[in-house]
Amino acid sequence: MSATVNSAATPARQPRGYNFAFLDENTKREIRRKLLKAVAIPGYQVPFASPELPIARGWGTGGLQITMAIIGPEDVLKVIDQGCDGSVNAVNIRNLLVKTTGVDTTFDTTAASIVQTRHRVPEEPMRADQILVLQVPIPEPLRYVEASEAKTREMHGEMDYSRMWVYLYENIVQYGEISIGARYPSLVNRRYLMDPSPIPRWDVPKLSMSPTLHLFGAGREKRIYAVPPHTLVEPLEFEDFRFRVEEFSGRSCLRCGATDTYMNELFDRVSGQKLYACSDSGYCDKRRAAQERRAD
Amino acid sequence: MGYVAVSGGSEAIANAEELLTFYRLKGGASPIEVRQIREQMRLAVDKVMSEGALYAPTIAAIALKQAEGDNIEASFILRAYRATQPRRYYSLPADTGKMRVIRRISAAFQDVPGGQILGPTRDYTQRLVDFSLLEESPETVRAFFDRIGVQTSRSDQLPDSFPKIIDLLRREGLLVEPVDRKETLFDITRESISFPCQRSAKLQSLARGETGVMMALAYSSMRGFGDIHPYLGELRVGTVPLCINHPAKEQPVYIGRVLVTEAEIISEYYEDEQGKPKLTLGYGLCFGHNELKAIAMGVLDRTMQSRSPHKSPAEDEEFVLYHIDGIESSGFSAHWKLPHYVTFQSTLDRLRRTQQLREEATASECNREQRRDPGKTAPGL
Amino acid sequence: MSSVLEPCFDRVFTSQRLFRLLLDAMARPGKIVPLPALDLDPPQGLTCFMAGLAFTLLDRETSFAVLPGCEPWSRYLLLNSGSRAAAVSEAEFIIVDGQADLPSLLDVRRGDLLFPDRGATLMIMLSGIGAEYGDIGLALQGPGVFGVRTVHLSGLCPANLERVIDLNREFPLGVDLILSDSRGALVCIPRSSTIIREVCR
Amino acid sequence: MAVEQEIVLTVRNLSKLYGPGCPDCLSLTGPEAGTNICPRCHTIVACNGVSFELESGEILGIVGESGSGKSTLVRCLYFDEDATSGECCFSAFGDGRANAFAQTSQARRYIRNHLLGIVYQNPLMGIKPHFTAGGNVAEKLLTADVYNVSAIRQRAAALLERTEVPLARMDDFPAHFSGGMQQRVQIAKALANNPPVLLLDEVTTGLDVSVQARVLDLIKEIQQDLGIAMLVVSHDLGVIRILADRTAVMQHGQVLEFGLTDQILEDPQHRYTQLLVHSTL
Repeated sequence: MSATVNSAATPARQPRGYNFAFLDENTKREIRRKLLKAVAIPGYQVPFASPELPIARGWGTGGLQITMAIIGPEDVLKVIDQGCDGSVNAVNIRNLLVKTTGVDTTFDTTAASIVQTRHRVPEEPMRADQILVLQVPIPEPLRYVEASEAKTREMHGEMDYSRMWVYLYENIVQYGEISIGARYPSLVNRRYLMDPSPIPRWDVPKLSMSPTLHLFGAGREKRIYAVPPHTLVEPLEFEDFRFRVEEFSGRSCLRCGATDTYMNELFDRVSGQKLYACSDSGYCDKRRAAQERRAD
Repeated sequence: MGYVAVSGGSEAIANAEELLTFYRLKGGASPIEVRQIREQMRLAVDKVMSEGALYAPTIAAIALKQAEGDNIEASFILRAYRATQPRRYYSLPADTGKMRVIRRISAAFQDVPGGQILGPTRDYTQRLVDFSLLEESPETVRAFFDRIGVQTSRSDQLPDSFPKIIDLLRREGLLVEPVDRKETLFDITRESISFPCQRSAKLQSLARGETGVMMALAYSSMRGFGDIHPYLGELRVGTVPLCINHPAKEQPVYIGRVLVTEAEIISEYYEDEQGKPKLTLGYGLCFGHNELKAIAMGVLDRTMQSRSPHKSPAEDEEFVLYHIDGIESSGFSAHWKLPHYVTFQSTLDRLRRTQQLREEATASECNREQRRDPGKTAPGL
Repeated sequence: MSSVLEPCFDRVFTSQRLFRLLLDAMARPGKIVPLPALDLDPPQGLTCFMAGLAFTLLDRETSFAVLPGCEPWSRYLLLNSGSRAAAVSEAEFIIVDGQADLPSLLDVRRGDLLFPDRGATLMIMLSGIGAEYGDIGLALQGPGVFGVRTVHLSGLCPANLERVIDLNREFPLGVDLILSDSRGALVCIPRSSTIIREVCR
Repeated sequence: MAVEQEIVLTVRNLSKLYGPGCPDCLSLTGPEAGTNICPRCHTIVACNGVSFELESGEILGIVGESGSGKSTLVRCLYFDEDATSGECCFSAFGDGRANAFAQTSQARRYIRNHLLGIVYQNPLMGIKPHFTAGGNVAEKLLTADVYNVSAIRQRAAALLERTEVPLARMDDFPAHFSGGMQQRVQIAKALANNPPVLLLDEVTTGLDVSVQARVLDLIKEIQQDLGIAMLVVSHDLGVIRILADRTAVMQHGQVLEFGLTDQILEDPQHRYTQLLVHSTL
């Protein structure tokens, strides 16, 4: 096989004063062990110790710890928040990771080997050689119907999801439709109900049977879970009340003109007019660059 | 146009950080010394050490300075620092009977062996603003020390150990005996807790809980939501010696003293394992001088032992332990400041759709009949 | 020989690299992932590859089990990872040679429904993994597999395979397999995989 | 004679102990000992070696005073309590040979959802007051893998109609219903998945006499129409007389007498049964 890799091949750019990727090796090993179990039991929430990080609980510490546990010097990293590379929180997380690993970063989804994200799955399809790390605020889908962790753990153990189903049924009785926006409860591998993190419904189908490995980290709640490649992820739905993604028909992105992406609604600072723009800024920029090239 | 979340994120972050420094110093006073904070903001430093879960007075003082006095932020800085420190040893159990006390009181008996030691307390001060502090200077400080005639802490004059009040009660068979659980010690920093939860994990969580929320939960019990009829058996403040087992040494190695506050809450009696009614005990211990936290912890330790089938919040261990951590609750409370454009858009999509269905249903004449026809759902179909 | 300290194993970067290969293999059951060569000096019977994977996963917060007669492995692993040897029924990692008939496999932890992740990880050394090895053919289905993926193994006692299938009879309870051969081929089979035995050539 | 009936549920040697237990618990308790508390270790032997078979479409009555172990028996069969020992096999699970008590909670949940229905004495144990009446019936259907809202609502309406719950109340919360109506919602829910076995625990206790009679009629009708096998537990011989084809008499955790209901009522063999029968006459 390939050449011997033993003796410490410390990359040239490894920063001083910190261990590579901030976490100590014991902490990384624990996360790695838990990641393998998460992959082996798709959708099951594996508890982990989740030590404090220098960014606040609830601000992506779960996703960050996963990235820190898997990242290596050769990786190319993309960090997004709301689909956007330039969001302050994404910048903050990217800075911390770059400072402690020295890895290359990119805004281009297709160029990244690891994408860490909050609230979005990138628009461009991801590949088998990439990993998507999702930051999760509330890992427990059953919290809609049961607040106690001791009880929800039992419900998952027995695959007892009837209360979630009744919640959806009563939603339909009351509103004529299921009212859940993001955090849409989805069944993984026909066994575990999962909170796909607050990605919009638009992104949920992208998790199913994808070639990419998806890792979910909830730092404050101390849980890790995974959707392996080629794994069924089924949003809960009824035969006569289907799961539906967000409606953007008739809308187009004010920047790139796209009509087939998830869009944010925004108001013009001056005129107050309502406008739409792609939430995936990297993809939007790419399309605009292509349009400009064509125009030249 | 404001279509990008924040343009130039890196620059904005750097500027925000500089602005913090600017606001901290713009008043023009000479920079506050860390030593001043450590010594004269003693209770603030203690609270940060306790909630930050690290006994490091100087670093806690730096964190307080850095956080401009924001206690939770300072605790967070200390906790994050703690996470980077190697964990070499676990201390041996500390014997608080060997505490060198600066303050020790019992509310259960008028007089107790060793006596009541009032020590430094604001309990009996009248809360009048002391305007003389405006004029405090090296001269007034010197005059104060000349007047009281000592330069150091008065606790040196007190004995090195005091008998414990609970031991008196135990000797008479009035108080439950400690249970030897023979369980390996849980370490909440190495494993996430699950329920039912080991007592060691409960006490660790409580010891680093946020004072305010612990007080609120304990107070809810005191007011009647799961009342345990507490008495403050004993409250002690002082330093305890800590030892570790060192692999190279046969005897435990003394590593120093830490200041702690300990509260023993004696509470209503119930039948012990032999069926004999006995008083019960709740235990509170935290870093530094923080009496309200120690008392609240003692009360919560006891409320969580409740045998009541209908648990009030303070009796529900999951409710208590999942909500007392100041670092977690502040982080999540603050995270609502992060952009939620995507999820909010998703919610708006649902709301508009629901409103549209309602309007269609209202417009439809047969709406009433539809509601009566159970095969159809109201109001969408 | 049996208690070699391995100061050269890079616990930061080699561990990271090996872990990513493991993660890829676990996420894609049956995929053959080549491991890099490692300059280690493990005791007789333990391959460098398996030793490297063990260093990647084990530390003093975990326990492992080896078979009677493999005590030198225990000393070597303890010395180099800090991980303790434990009974088969207690250990998180079981490190064995697949050739040996192992009735005690049935005692390993399968986890419980509240914490299925407490099921053990079996790290099994085989003599060969790959199409050219024909002793046992396994057709795998389930998460991480597009359709069906077939993997050929040799050096796995058939009784052990039956035991693993029995341990994994009720998902999510069960064990997860990390298999590697003497040439550094790595294959993982998590409990989520359905294993269909194929007729051997 | 009638054709051989299929056996849908077999219970063998079911025992349930509350307490530390000792080797003599089972032999030192029961009707002959006159107690269900072990004199040696003070363990309560709630059920002591109970065995029976339930045939498809029959109603089996279990009668006894409070403390006889009959409700514990039902709770063990619905897996609300873990049986201490014994076996329980459903013809529709594991080829009728797998002991349900030995299964994981995951498998037991499957049995509960697909093969069982229960009606408790206290309706609020069987229904959730914060789900609508329709939602409660829907819950049982959803656990049995019916995922069509229209079908669920039609089925719920039919069942509620059957159990005489006004359809206008279908989308209301049972918390505001009378006890009798809550009980009828519970019965509708228990029937929703057409369970092969329905467990009824003191279903009429606590209801007005007129309501009692209607509920009993309803149960009888349902059994006749749907052919559901039922285990009816009651302290009330009147209820047993109306409903049960065969009856077991329980005392101090054991089955004293077992036979056709008419036989037991007309010609009780055991002295305790004689007392029980005569005291109600």
